[in-house]
Amino acid sequence: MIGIRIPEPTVEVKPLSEDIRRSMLYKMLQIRYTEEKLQELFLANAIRGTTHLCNGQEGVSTGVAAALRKGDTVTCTYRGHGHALAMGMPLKSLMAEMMGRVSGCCRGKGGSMHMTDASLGLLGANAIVGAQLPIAAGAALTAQIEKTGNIAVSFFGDAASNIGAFHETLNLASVWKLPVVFICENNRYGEYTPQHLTTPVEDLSIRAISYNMPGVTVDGQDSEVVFAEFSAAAARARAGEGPTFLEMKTYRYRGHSRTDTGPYRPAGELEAWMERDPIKILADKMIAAGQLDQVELEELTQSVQREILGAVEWAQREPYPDPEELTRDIFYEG
Amino acid sequence: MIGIRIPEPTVEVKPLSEDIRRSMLYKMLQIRYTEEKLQELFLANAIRGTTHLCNGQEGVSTGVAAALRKGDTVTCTYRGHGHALAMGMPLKSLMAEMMGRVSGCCRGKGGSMHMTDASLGLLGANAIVGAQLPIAAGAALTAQIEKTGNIAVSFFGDAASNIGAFHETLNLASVWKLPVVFICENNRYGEYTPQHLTTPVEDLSIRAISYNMPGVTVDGQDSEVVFAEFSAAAARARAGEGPTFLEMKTYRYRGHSRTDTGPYRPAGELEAWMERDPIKILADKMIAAGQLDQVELEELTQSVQREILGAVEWAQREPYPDPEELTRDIFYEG
Amino acid sequence: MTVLTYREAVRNALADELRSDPKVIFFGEDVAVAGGVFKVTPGLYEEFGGERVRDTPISEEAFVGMALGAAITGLRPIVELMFADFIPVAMDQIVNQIAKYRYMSGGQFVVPLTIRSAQGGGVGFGTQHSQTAENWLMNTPGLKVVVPGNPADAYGLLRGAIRENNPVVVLEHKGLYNMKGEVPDDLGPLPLGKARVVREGSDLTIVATQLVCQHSLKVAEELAAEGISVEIIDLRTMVPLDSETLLSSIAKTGRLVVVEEAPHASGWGGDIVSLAADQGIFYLDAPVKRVNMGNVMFAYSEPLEKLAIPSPERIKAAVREVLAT
Amino acid sequence: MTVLTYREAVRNALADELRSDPKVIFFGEDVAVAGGVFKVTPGLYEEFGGERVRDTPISEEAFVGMALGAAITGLRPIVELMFADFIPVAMDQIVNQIAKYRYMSGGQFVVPLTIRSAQGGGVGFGTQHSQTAENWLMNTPGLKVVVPGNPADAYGLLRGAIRENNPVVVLEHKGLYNMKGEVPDDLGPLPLGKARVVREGSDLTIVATQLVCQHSLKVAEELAAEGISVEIIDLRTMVPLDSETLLSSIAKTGRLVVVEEAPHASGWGGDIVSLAADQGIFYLDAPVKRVNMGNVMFAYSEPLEKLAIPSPERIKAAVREVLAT
Ligand SMILES: Cc1ncc(C[n+]2csc(CCOP(=O)(O)OP(=O)(O)O)c2C)c(N)n1
Ligand SMILES: Cc1ncc(C[n+]2csc(CCOP(=O)(O)OP(=O)(O)O)c2C)c(N)n1
Ligand SMILES: [Mg+2]
Ligand SMILES: [Mg+2]
Repeated sequence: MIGIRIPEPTVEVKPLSEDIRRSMLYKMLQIRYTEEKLQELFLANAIRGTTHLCNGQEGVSTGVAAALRKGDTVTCTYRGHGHALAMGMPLKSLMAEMMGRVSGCCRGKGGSMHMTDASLGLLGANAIVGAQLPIAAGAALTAQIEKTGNIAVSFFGDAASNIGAFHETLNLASVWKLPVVFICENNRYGEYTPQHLTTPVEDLSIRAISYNMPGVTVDGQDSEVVFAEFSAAAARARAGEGPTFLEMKTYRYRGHSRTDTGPYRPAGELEAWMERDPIKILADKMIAAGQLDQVELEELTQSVQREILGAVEWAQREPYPDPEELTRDIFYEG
Repeated sequence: MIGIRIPEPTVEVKPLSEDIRRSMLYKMLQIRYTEEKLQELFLANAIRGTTHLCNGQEGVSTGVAAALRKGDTVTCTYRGHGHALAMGMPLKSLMAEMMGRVSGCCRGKGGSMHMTDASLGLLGANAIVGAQLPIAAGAALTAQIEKTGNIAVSFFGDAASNIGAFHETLNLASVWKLPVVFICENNRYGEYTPQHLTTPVEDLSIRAISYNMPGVTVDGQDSEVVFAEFSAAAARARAGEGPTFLEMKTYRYRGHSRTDTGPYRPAGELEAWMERDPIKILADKMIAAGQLDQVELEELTQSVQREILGAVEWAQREPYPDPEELTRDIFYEG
Repeated sequence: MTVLTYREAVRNALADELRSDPKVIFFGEDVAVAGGVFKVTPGLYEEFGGERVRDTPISEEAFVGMALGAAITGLRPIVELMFADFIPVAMDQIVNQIAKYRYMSGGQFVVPLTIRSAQGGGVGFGTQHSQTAENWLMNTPGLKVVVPGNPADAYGLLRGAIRENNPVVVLEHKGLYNMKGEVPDDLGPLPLGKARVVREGSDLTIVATQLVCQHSLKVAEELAAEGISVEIIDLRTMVPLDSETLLSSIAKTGRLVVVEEAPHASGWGGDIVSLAADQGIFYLDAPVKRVNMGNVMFAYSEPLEKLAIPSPERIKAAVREVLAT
Repeated sequence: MTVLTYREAVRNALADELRSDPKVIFFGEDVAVAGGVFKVTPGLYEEFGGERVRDTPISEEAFVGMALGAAITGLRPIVELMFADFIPVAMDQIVNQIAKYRYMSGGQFVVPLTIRSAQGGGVGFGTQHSQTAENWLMNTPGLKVVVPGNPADAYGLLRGAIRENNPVVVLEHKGLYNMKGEVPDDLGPLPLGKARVVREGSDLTIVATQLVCQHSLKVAEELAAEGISVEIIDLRTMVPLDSETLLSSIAKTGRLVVVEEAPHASGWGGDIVSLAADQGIFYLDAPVKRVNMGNVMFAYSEPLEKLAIPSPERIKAAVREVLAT
């Protein structure tokens, strides 16, 4: 079995309240089973195009979202269903978008790679690697200039840390002391290529040194650790002390995109990571604390699955965008 | 008076042979007085467009060029007259290019920002900040694949270390172990803006950590130190051990480009750096070693100045490109 | 009525918009403390402060993307890309993000963002500092593109661009920064999308912009002495394009020459011609000519640079050729 | 004669060139070990080894620039930009470096470099993964641009591109990867710059490429049943453009419709029309129409994507309209 190194927390990790735990557990289940359902729908050709699932990585989006405040903003990647659901996007909105229906979060115009909901602070999932970082820094600039106390967060992958926009944005954010937190979800692969073939350092958090910025490698599988490390970074940002780079060690259970079966994984790697499943880790803690039992967990799971099924059935009956949508919103008229 | 921190050498700096010293001194004088003459010609409107002079920085280009081998290649910036002359570009070729004459190194099509001579291994001076780095890495790729033992060198400025191409290239060069040396000429300014306003770290060599690459901060004013540090990096590259990042601390005496008078310089800064003039440092060593005296230095200076004047007068009589040059070399025909 | 240089007009437009709306911010390389490499922006940093007027690192992709992030969260950023040749460095943010952000979100965002950049040749800056950039941008839906050709337009259209609730790229011509012209004292923001007949005529229509519009005016003067009456349309805004003004001029003259300081292939001149050849074909009395840079790029050497840009001589020759049929 | 898919044809061309010249190398994201995201390049890494066939980091600006550096020092690199939408990410290297390197050095360098990229819509990849890229590149002198529309061209033109001693961008249409077609067994590298009359006709000329050329063929078949004879020209190479084939077809039919899977403004359709309106104006019997994406970008939702790309219905309507005058 492949050994997984678990990074030490750099801040005190207190057990979160039962309420927060329950809500995180619920979100993680929602994400997990939404992704499973989407894979199924794709393979059945019920959804077109492509998709990038995040099962296995739920601890990161959920832990961060739980520590955000209203007014904070997020940009993320094409692997963005988890962030959207964690931030509160209604399942129906997501499902309709997946199916290109006008009732989707982007009126069907975005699709799987662009789950966006401005009303929740979700400023856009991006299909160009690295492009979401400057956009988050821009949201942070607004917060800084308007002194709102809000912060911006940008999620990206390990392989994205090799693109120019990453470097430029971290540098600029540091020198302007912008209230932004950069969160690298290091799931060990960029598409089908393992990190070490494209990146000569193991812990990406070391790259923060180039920007005179704190950089922390975090156990991304434990949502409470994620919450704690992120909260410390968010507090620094809100206090005007500038950005932080958090590298979350995590893993995706599915392939890069829908047709990828993951032939490049070393034997045992997937299994080793599944041992550290983020849902299991939180559920175990809750069970140990008497906040949950197996029956309840099973019920919760089933209710989430019912909810997902309901959203799918609903979305399938929703209309496609009218032809007028074709030219609408190229420009804002007014 | 402003204090200048002199970086400690990380390798043994042996006195170079009298031959090499004399040749470096000659090149430095050639660069120095060429730049002064060009400034004069610009202010007299005898040359059009813009120019970026490198007086003060001669130690870097000269020290590196002296350690290059035939077959090695170089890319550099718009501030590239020094690199061209250090690598052996004939003065006439440079002057004619400055004046847009067909006998210039680029047939008058390049101009001040593009001093290029493939026959010398000078693969191009670039007017887009950072764009020359990947090109050098590509030359290194050829050397690696063809096993020539050659190396590639890319010169760039301190402010260029904030652009994406810098980051991407250092990463890629490291992971592919390309035989390339990255040389940052840190002259403390990007155009009119001091380093600390755009870059949150003082010693840029620290950025090499992100690429698991050796990074060294070097006294760029002492051409023998430059020679020694570069030689070590070149040896690593030739041995297949991959790239090195050298940060050369240096200073430009003139403004960023021709109309800039440098109002942003703190009082005394220019004078402090002129105390550590690269020509003076080498000449002093040679005088101390009995290899040169003031009279000889004066004679050498005058002969260089005569040579420059001769090149200017020659170039001014050279023809402009014919109209057929307009469409020639858009494509290679054949 | 005040006589201003194009450079001063741009500066005044920036200052007036920064003054009139606290949400307007401005950043770019060396634009604040130093006042810009073309000396277009002196004094803005002093008047509006370092919070709103900022110098950036050399990180075009990042700071252009930041302008987008700031725009969708409530500010009205103006960002300077020093030379239009650097647009490719930030191209992803411009064409994949800024242009598409509203559409692909289903209209969730308003993107009130202005990019200013200096384009065009004639001043000896060489191959990588002289290009015009409008065609790359025009072929990207979601962007408005403005090309002011005189001080009054530089002022009014830039203010109009900053007021737009859409991304606008304003391409100033660096060869015109010293051009002087009258700017009405009460001129406010001008609406985008209106061409202007800068010279009336009846024999032939020339469509042009910026530097080559000046060249065309010169040609028209010279031909007037021979009794030839040339109408000249300055497009001013490339997107949206003012088809109406174009078509009514073609209807009047029946002859068309399009002058572009840009390469021929996939150049906007083709759109003007295809407008004429579709909706105006029966007005046309002669072949339509485009005078442009062909398949040539800028070179440093002065005679070559002059040959590359449509010169008065080349424009005149095309006009004569069209009039001869 | 072998029937291959477009995907297989591309792969064979790469393999044949890698085999025939040791100077040819190939790199890009996930092209080596994994065989490419579109499964176009499996087996190349195994056959030619990791020195010549390489996976890159996600660093488009760097690895495209590296291709230039390798090309001017003696190799013949082929580089893959996975989606043409990523061309803007590497745009500086493509337009400011690769395209200009020979010219601005006064002819010191030869740049034998091929960029391959997958463009075009129809497969539900959304706004940032569907665009066509030819117009940005065509407006940049110094680049050749190839747009193969069937398996034989995908094979022959790619080999021709790799053999070119100039930078060539080959834009494969991702919607055609599964298209099957005959590829002659003895087909070698094809020269760039030749259009092909893919269907002869006498009433009207359609000029098109790639996916919309297929749509046009469908329309021509349908109209043939009504006795309308449509000629179809597949451009195949955008730069250099084969004006001769175009003009002789227009001379024959006197009617022209240009079909582009691209936005209208600064689109190459305008060049075709301006060629006709300049050198072919007296052949033209009717208004010339362009059928393209107008000012619209791609959306994810299937009905919208279908509406955006010129459909057989829209093409047919334009043909009828032109024939009606
Ligand atoms: C600029 C750019 N280059 C390449 C791609 C294609 N691509 C999409 S995802 C991906 C891998 C990204 O890996 P990583 O950053 O680790 O994120 P993950 O997918 O693992 O979440 C690549 C190469 C892209 N979308 N954008
Ligand atoms: C991509 C790009 N952005 C901006 C510029 C304009 N510019 C030219 S030189 C320069 C400053 C570069 O400073 P540095 O890298 O320190 O080099 P130095 O000029 O000091 O040698 C800038 C901003 C450019 N040429 N290219
Ligand atoms: Mg990853
Ligand atoms: Mg500098």
